[in-house]
Amino acid sequence: MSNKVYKTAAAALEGLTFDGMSVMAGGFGLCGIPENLIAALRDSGAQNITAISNNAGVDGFGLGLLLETRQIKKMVSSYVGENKEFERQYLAGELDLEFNPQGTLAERIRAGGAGIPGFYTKTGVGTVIAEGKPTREFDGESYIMETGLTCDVALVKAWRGDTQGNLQFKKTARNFNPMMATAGKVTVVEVDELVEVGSFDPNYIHTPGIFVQRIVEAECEKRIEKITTRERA
Amino acid sequence: MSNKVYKTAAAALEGLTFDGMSVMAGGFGLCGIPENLIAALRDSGAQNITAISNNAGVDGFGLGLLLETRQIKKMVSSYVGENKEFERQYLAGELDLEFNPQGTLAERIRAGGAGIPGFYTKTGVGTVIAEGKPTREFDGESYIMETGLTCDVALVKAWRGDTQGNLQFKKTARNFNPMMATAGKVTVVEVDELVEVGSFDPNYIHTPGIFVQRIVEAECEKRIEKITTRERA
Amino acid sequence: MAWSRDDMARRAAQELKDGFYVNLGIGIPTLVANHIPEGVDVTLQSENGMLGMGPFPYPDEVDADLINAGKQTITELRRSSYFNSADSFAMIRGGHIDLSILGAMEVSENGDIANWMIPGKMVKGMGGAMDLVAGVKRCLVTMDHTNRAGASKFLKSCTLPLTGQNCIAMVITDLGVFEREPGRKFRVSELAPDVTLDEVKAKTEADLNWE
Amino acid sequence: MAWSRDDMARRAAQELKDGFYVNLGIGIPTLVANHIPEGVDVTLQSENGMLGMGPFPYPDEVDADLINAGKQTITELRRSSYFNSADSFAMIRGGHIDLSILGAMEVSENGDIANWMIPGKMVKGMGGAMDLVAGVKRCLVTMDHTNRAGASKFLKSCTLPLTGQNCIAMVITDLGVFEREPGRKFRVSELAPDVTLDEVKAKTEADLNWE
Repeated sequence: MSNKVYKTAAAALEGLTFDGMSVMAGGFGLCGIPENLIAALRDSGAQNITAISNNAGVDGFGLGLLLETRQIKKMVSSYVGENKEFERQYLAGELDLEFNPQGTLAERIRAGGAGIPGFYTKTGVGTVIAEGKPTREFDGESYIMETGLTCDVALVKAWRGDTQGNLQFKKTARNFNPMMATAGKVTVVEVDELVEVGSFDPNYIHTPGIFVQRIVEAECEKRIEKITTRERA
Repeated sequence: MSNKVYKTAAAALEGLTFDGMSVMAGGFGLCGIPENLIAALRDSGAQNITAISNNAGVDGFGLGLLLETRQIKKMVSSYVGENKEFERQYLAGELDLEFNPQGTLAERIRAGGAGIPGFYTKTGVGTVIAEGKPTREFDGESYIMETGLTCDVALVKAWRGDTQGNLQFKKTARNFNPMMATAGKVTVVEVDELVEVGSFDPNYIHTPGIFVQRIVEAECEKRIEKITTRERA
Repeated sequence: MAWSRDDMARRAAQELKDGFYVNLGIGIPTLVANHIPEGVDVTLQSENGMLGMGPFPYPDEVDADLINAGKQTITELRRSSYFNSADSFAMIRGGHIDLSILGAMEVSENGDIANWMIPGKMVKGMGGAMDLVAGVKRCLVTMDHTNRAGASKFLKSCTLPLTGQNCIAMVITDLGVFEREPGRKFRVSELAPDVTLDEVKAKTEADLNWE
Repeated sequence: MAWSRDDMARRAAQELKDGFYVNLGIGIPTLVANHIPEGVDVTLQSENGMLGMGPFPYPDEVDADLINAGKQTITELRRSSYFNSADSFAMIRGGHIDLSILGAMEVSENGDIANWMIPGKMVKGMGGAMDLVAGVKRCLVTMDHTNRAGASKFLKSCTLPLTGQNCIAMVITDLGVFEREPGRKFRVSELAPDVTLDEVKAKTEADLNWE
């Protein structure tokens, strides 16, 4: 029987990394990012990476790790405001940056995984985002065409996964992870908890195992960007 | 506080039905169809309905009810093989029929609900399905454009729903229901079981209540088309 | 007396109707949640994948896996549901959110909005703002009427790169409330206490319907 | 001696590899599930929204909410998962299914397939067949080599409306196995017992690589 389970994040990436590769990394801010796989990707030494991720981590954490070592050549993101090293490299022209509206980015990734090479959206019509993109009218309104996105390796963070690769995500740590799982030529997942097949109710599996080629259980720091609380009355 | 809960299927459709309306009805074969809402739609007397549904029910059940009374003017479906009255009306030219590949139909409905007026797919390239549709090349391969679908009223069958309209579906009775819930100008849902808000784990809600305007608890016959069993050893 | 940030949020909150699904931007819009009128039940969407956003957690409830689109820790409610980012923006793009309240750097007289980029400064990205203004049924801006230099932010046409075109239905500033029907000019529908129409005219570059 | 339906299914089952995700059509393809080689673990997809299709239920297990794409009652396995139809065809269209085994009315020498419509007869619809042949990584047909009138079903070009173009990589008939590389002609890779190449030639309209 084929085996999807790997012992370490490094082992889970073995043979998959190369210079010039494209990578997707799940997460919104620092919530639901594949921390251990990102660190393992850094340690792989792969250069000139195109990284597709909603954000770029913070200095020294998340994708910030790969920026520090200058392994990223290009980012495709919707918001990158929390990272000084990013800003420095970008302003110095050392880093390429493609902004996508967040919903367009999410849909492009879903489309890529779903075999849809292009779709039309109102988002960005009349803005710089529309520049150079094909447009089409539907019912008298103008829409722009966006393309599907896939990648060489998708790095995904899930809450629980079984040995067949079936996944469940926790709360808002779901975010971009499920779509990215569908859009990788190879999808590698790190989970808080690896469980036996049959542990999940099949009605409530967020990502079916078909999308997952490799899975590893790994402990996460789960850093929080902005702790906001209220006082008990 | 606004109230989404209705006492009967007839009440849940009140004020929504009209001649020439477009309707989506969930289900695959007879599995997961909104039986009570379909019966209530028949009783409403609305004529010249365009019905978007993967199948057309069977004689005297499901959408077959509306075919018997000739309330349907046009069907948009992927497979209609199980219905003699359908066949009779179609061959007599009394009924309009648009075939969509099943995956294209599912995606068109999702797209309609997601504000995507058009998308490209390989499905149907070089077949009659492609006739008259715009095409576009991506990476040297030809794709056809399909459009998003919405409707006046979406009739949805769920397993359990809460009073806010959050829904869970059961096993393969999920099928087209979740996408249709997003594609109705008004979405009306019948559930086996209506529960209080807070009964669901928010991680495992299939359809968030935002898509549901009306909900009714109703008993279903749940007819089975083909009972296939094995013998105990 | 011009309105305070809280006054503006309170006024914006009056646009919430019972049963609404609402997305609130960062800044003044966030304050709107504190002023929801009694008897009005709204559900807040967070575009990172949640409906039914609850208040900030007590210190012992903080969960790294539960944040809002501003990356702040939050809580869930009994009605809450979680979904992925594609589904979240399907909800937004598909017109299922009733109202979005956003901040803005500029609004133009034809309802354009600019709120994501100042050329020459470091660009942080538009996040979900372009999707919100393109998809949400009704978009409302809360902003100061003028910038720190005293120049109008309510312009004939935006000077900054747009977030969206012809998408803002109402502007609430410290000076008043400005509304428009699709295809029509904004008109002054309310003034802050002791603010005169002349003051507004003097501080507004946009060509409004002053009737 | 030409192959029986079960022989064809058994031969088709040899194309299953360990770890494969597979979609089986109606008819002979359904029989393939009975012949999965030992040590080969495959997961069956049902396009109405299920991965990990189990066998028919015992009579007391029948569940109206659990059917396959042929509308037959089935069961779930420990590995099973359910999803909606859009996600199911995203899986198919996106190339995530390793192998699809389909029946056919006609296959052409360039890998076209026709299996959904006979003009003049009542048309039932293509269901998911067009999506499967367009999206699945490798599509394999099992069919009788000739129709009841003895005419070849393996043609120079299909006479019936197509289900898909240039998408069939292997054809298994009662006479043998025919394989092709992308852009190449089909070649005979196996003959049923006692079937001669001459017999196949006589019963095949398509121009194959007979080497």
